[in-house]
Amino acid sequence: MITSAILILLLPLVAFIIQIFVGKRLPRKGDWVSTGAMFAALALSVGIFIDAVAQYEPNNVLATATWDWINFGPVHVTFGFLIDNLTAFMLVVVTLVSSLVHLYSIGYMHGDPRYNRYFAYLSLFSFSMLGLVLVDNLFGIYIFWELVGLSSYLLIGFWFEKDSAANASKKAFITNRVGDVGMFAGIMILFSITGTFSFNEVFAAVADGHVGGTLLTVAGILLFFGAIGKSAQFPLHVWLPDAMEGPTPVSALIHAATMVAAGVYMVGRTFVLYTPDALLFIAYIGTITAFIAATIAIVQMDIKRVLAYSTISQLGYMMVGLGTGGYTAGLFHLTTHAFFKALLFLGSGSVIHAVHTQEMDEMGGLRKKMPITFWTFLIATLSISGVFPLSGFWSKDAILASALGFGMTHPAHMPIFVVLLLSAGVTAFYMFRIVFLTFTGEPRDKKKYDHAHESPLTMTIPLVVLAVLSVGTIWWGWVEHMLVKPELASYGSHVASAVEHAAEEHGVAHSAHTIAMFSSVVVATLGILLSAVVYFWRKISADAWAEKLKPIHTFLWNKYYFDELYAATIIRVTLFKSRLFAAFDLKIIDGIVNGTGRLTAAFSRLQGSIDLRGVDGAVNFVARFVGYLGSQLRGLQTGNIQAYIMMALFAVVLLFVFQQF
Amino acid sequence: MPVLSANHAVINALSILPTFSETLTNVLFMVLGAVIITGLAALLALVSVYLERKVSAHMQDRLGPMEVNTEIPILKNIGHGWAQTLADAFKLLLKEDIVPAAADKKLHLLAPFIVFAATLAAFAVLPFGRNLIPSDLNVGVFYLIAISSFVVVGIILAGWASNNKWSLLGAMRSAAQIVSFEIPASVSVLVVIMAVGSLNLGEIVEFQEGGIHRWLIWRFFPFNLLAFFIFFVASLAELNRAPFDLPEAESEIIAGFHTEYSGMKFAMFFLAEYANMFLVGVIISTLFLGGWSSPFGSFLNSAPFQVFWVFVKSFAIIFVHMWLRWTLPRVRVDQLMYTSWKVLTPFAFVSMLGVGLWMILIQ
Amino acid sequence: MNNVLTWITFLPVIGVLLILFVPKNSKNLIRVIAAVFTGLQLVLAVWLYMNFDTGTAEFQFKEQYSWIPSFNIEYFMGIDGLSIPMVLLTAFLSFICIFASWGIDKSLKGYFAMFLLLDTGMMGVFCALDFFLFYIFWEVMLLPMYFLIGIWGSPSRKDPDGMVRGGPYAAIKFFLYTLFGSIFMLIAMLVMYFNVSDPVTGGHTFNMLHLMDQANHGGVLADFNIRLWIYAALFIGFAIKVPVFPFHTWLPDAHVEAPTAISVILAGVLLKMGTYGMLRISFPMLPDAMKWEYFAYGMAILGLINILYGAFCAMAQKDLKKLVAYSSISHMGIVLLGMSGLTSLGMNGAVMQMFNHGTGTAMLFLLVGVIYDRAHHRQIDGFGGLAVRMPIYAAMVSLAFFAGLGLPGLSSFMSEVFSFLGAFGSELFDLRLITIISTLGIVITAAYFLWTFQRMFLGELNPKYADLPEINGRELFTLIPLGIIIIFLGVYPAPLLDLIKTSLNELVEVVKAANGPTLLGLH
Amino acid sequence: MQDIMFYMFAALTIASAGVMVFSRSVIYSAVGLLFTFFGVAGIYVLLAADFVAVAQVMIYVGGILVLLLFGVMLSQRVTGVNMRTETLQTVPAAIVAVGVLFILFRVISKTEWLVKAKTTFEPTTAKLGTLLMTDYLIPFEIVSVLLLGALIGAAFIARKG
Amino acid sequence: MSVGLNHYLFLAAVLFVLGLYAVITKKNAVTVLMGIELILNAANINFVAFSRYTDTDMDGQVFAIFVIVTAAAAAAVALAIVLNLYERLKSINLDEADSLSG
Repeated sequence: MITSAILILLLPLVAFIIQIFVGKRLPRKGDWVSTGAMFAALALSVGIFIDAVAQYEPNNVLATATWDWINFGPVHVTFGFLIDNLTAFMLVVVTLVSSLVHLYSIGYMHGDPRYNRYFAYLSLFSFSMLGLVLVDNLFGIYIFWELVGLSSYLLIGFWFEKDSAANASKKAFITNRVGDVGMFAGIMILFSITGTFSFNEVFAAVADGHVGGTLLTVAGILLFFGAIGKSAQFPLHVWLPDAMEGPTPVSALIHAATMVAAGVYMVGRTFVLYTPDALLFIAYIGTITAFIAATIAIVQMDIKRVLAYSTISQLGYMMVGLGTGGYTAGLFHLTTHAFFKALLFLGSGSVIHAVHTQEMDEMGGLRKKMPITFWTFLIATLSISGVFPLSGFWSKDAILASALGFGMTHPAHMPIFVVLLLSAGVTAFYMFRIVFLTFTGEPRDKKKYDHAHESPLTMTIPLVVLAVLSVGTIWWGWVEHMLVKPELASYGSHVASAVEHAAEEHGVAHSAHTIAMFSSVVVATLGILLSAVVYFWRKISADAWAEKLKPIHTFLWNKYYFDELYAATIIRVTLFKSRLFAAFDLKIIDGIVNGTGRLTAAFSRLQGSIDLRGVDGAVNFVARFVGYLGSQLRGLQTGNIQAYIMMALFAVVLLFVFQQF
Repeated sequence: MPVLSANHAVINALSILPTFSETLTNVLFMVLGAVIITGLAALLALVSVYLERKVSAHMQDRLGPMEVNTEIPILKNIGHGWAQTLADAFKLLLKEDIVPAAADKKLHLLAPFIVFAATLAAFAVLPFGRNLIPSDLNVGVFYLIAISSFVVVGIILAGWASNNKWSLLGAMRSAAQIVSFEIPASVSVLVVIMAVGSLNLGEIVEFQEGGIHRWLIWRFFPFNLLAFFIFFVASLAELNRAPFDLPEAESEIIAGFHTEYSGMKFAMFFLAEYANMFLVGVIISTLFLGGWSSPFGSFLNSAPFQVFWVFVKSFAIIFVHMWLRWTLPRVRVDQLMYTSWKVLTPFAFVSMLGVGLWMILIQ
Repeated sequence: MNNVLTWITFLPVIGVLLILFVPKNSKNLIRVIAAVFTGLQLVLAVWLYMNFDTGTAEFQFKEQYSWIPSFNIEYFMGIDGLSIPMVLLTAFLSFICIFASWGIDKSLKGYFAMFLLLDTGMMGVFCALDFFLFYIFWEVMLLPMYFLIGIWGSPSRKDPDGMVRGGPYAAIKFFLYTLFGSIFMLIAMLVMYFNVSDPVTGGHTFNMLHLMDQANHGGVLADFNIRLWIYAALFIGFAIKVPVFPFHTWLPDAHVEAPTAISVILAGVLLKMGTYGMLRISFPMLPDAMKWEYFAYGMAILGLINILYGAFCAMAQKDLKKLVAYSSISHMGIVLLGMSGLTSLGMNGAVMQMFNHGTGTAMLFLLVGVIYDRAHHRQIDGFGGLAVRMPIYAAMVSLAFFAGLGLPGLSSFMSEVFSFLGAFGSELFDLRLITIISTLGIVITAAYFLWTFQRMFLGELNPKYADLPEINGRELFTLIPLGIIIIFLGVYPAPLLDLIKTSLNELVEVVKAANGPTLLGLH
Repeated sequence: MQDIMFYMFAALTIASAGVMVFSRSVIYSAVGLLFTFFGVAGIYVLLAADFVAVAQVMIYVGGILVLLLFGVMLSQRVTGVNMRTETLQTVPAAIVAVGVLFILFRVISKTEWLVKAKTTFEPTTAKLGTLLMTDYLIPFEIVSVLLLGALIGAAFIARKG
Repeated sequence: MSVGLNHYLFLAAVLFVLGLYAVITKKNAVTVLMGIELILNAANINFVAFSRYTDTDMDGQVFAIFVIVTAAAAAAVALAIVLNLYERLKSINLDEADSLSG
């Protein structure tokens, strides 16, 4: 099994290396290398998954392996694989979506000048993501975390000739970096206390009480910073919409299905480290994110942007799930979301491929032209809206239940559930808004409509496969059993609060589940209906309402002014600081250095000008005197050897005289 | 203390006194010796001049001076104008001492004295007999060579002081000639010195005593013979005698350095020249021909005969000199130098080398 | 191979002599000679690496001869885990820089002679175990560097602010700065010399091993205050080389005005000498002073300032080379921070960072040189979209940039992370806050590198550079080895770490355990 | 007797040296020199150095002086009696000379010489020869080579052109 | 006061100083050379005098010989130089040979 893991990791890496160096010279520019590697990895992952299913135990650890990697003498850093049920799930999700996206890309990217590079990057991403999933320590996760960020950067900026793409890629990386620094600080705290990076050892140390209290809370929150960055949570969510500048399959793979979910995965993986306070923090962040993103999504007209905000929103859901103790719910939503959101993106990609625009204003009525796309897209929309019995329904419901349960035990935190529920309705609304604006009604841009056509097979097959997976009613039972919330108890815990937290929640879970289910169905239905009224039947004019609610609309249209805020504060301050420091360096510090030199020069000039008569006169006198002396003494240099002899002898006589008397 | 040291000074000064009379006698002896030698030299020079005249005359099949005579009975009968040179000498002594106006008077005066004095000084070491050596120096031979170099200086001074182009040229020629030929001469003297192992002239002669076969000229055959010839030729040149009489060549530079001399000063040059001839004769006979020793071993080897042998041998040499003078034409300057540097000097060294090797290998 | 350190140090001098005999016009011969001798040096360095015993903290390949007996000055060479990476780095970068200098045309002979002389100086500093010898080599470097920057650097020019800048200005600035520091070092050295006794002979000594042994310290060195002063003097001497804020302003000038290869050497090797000196001299000789809280925290805070200040300054630069220069300041701050915690992790991280920064920044400067040779300017905003025109170059730059911003999988990531971790986990000092603030430098570094990359390579291709030639084989030859090292050590740092850790752990233990001179029982 | 001889020779030497030095005519100087050399030779004799004395006469008079005279005559207008040499810096030179003389006198009279007079006159030539061929062989050879070198060098330098 | 070492030394000193004076004051190169010869002679007197009056056997005389010989060599070369000088300057006045004058 470890061999499989190694192979899973190496396959995309090898593909990447082949692609980057010789891809251009390979037949078909080597797309088959990457794709083949990915499918092989998928097969291996499925094998691991089958193993996990075969054993069918909660939180089963299937295999571990560690190698000594960096040996400092007193401190060892190991590298290792940890394959448990969560890993198995994630492996399948990642490899599956990735291989489908590879397949899809063959069609989507056809004819691109940097075709092979694209596949290389995809392979690099797959490698990083799989590594992130497989490693068994914080250090490793951080490394792959960053590498994922790198591949994201490369892929967002794939069409770097566009300034917007270049900007977006930079923004993505730097924003992620901010989160990463927090995460790194968290890792530093944990490491400085436990002296190890390994999950098991850190967990054990936490369980033993070596770490605790505020420090652990701080460490947990800092670790979560990483997730905030990577999973585009408030307030670092701003990069994700911009990241839509990348090719759409990339958006599907990275910015919907896998990478952004890495934050959630990370939190899940290190779940036992989070104290209740930290979890509460996570929950609130998730809530805010979910709501803000959903509201912004209502007004956006760019299809991919809407999907991006939807992703942010859904990631917020996941975080809430985890934060409110719904470990299983959060990770389950991760899985289901991966499939239907990938499907949505690929579907939108198919549309974009057909009409060459991302603006929904210029679409409409595409249902007839692209039936497969339409139907798969609809399935995904239904799923994300939480319509029974599609996969989204189950997972979202679980999260809502978790939130409700948390609210019931801690009434002060009831708003979490309320906001989430509201957001669920909004989600349904804006998702159907997409469907209606894109696929129904009259084509708004006739020319583009005429050119539109169904996408090639390589693109539709993934759609279908993902649609099938989005339906997946059968998921829930498995997941619930296989991904049970890990208790510190299993590490010999005596951290009381965590146990208590879990226990309380357990009690109310059952009742909460039912309430949540019904309320979510109701809210989703309302959202869909409203959407249909506005955009299908057009009973209510969206534009009129936008006019009426102009301030709100503008506010939403401008995404809560986050970018502007950041530009005005953080970026500006940073740039100002950099200019200030540079000027300080050039003017003050270097100025002092040069000033020392100049001062000396100036001082002498001052002296010179003031003392022209006195000192300079003396100087001139000295000079003249020396000159005179020189001209006189020049006579000594007669060239006449006799004079020299005489002088020498004269000196001898003088010496003798002095010596004697 | 000052008193005491003053006393010491007085005592020291007085201590000289006993030696004073001794000193005086020494000085008297020295003066006497000098006078004798000067007289001898002058006499010999006069004789030589007379001989020259006669020899040249007879060689040219004429008589030479025949008239000048005295009223003194015995001498009167000698005839053959024997007093000619004496008369000439008197004439010279009595002549007005003409000094050219442009000449440097002091040097003009000094030059002949230097030449004459140097010649006379050389006589001081000549061995006329076993106990007839005026000053038996350890470095006799060396002294001879050294003292003769004064002559050069005198000649140069004379030539220059005359302020006459011919004189100066002659002086220069003379000097160059003498300096050049001094080298082969010295080297051939060295051959003798090597053979004998002494610089003392007396010892050199004693080395050759016992008959003609012991004369150095025959020893280390043929090297010493070679040295003899070299020395002989070189001595000709040093004496400014034909065929090497370029410094005095009348036809070219009108008698050279003594053109502007007349009277007594000229006489001194003249005398010095002929004294030198005799000197060379004595030296050659001493170095190569056994000096005072009789050619017949101890036969005829008493003191008077020793003087006799010296004179005989010397005048024999002088006769050869005169003979050559009237036989050979004058050489050119380049031939002169050629003779010295490229013939005599190398052969002199060959001779020296030969003797040296001989001594090392055979003895 | 008995005198391998002597050979490795003085091989370039032989090269200099040979070059001096070569006629001025046989340029290729001169280049080849330089390449051959630095190549031989590299071979020797690799030999050293092969034969280096990683199991011991002792000095190896020692050579010890009496040099100036009347002052007990020795010719004492030797290397341990601290020196060997620097020796390798020096040999490697020198070799590469010969090729980077291939295009130098202006009095080539002098250039290569100076370069080789510089090489000897650098190598000597890392090999010397006699303080006096160390000082000599330290100063020997100065002069060739002065000429290399002054003559072969950019010509003098008048900037808009009225300052006359350019190669000569930078050279004299560099020279005066370093000399200023050297004076402090000299004073400290002499004070130590006169107060340390050789345990065998009892005389004064420059022998570093004796200087390190606290039992030998006597005289005024027994006074803790004096020790603090000496430490401070040494610190200033070394800080100027690092360079530590506020002694850093020579660096941007020198780097910018120097020719490419010299910038590489400056950033790749010379900067390391400062921190090397601290680790080789200040720490083990005056451990108690180093552990004095104000100094320890001061060092960490200076590290922090270097990191953030350097990064901010870099961000504001318009000149690419200046940006890289400031990034060096920032990165050297990490070394300082890593050292200041006195932990195995931090110390190893710091030394790894020295090596990795050497390779990384070398690559950066080489790359700057590549574009400068083509476009004849370095204004970041003057480019744009070059990635289309020069994909391989862009890839190389991105590799170097990512190495600079500490991307995992590239070498500097490892060293940065462990420097931070080491400082954070320091047991003697609480550097946690400082470290966490320092980590913000990572973000800023990422920001300016990516921003720069975007401005130069992304977006529309600047039509001015539509026919800019792609990077050529010779340039790639200099870059690819560096790239390979960067990636290799990023994935698997053990070869480097194994080399250094024994010595450095020992150093940490020694400094930690030391209490200053025992004779007075101070502290 | 010896003392008188000494004083005579000393007087001759110094007087002629004075002539040599103070004469304005080069030739007079040369003549003065001639007598100086002669006087010095006499001094040598008094010092029981007969070989040196003779060598002095032979080389100085026969060699050097002749050379000097040649030098004078080759480098002047040949027939001009006015062969004058001018002097310069006579006053300072005199001061210096007197100073040096004073120093020398003082040194000579102040020094305690380790005098051990030898009373005997003995021939020196053989001894000198032995010394030259034994103890001083190498200097002797070197001087020989030096002479050769000087000879060739002089000939070369004096050559026209 | 019988004649002793000091007398010879005094004589030599006087000779030396005279030579020195000649060397310093004379313009004519040949005269200067003569002065030098005087100096050498003075030195030689010292050599021989010491040879006679002190324990050093014959060494002084040997040195005197060497001095004489080298003086000859020096004179030869010096005169060659003088002649050369005359060739160039048409004068052998040393104060005219002052190319090194400042």
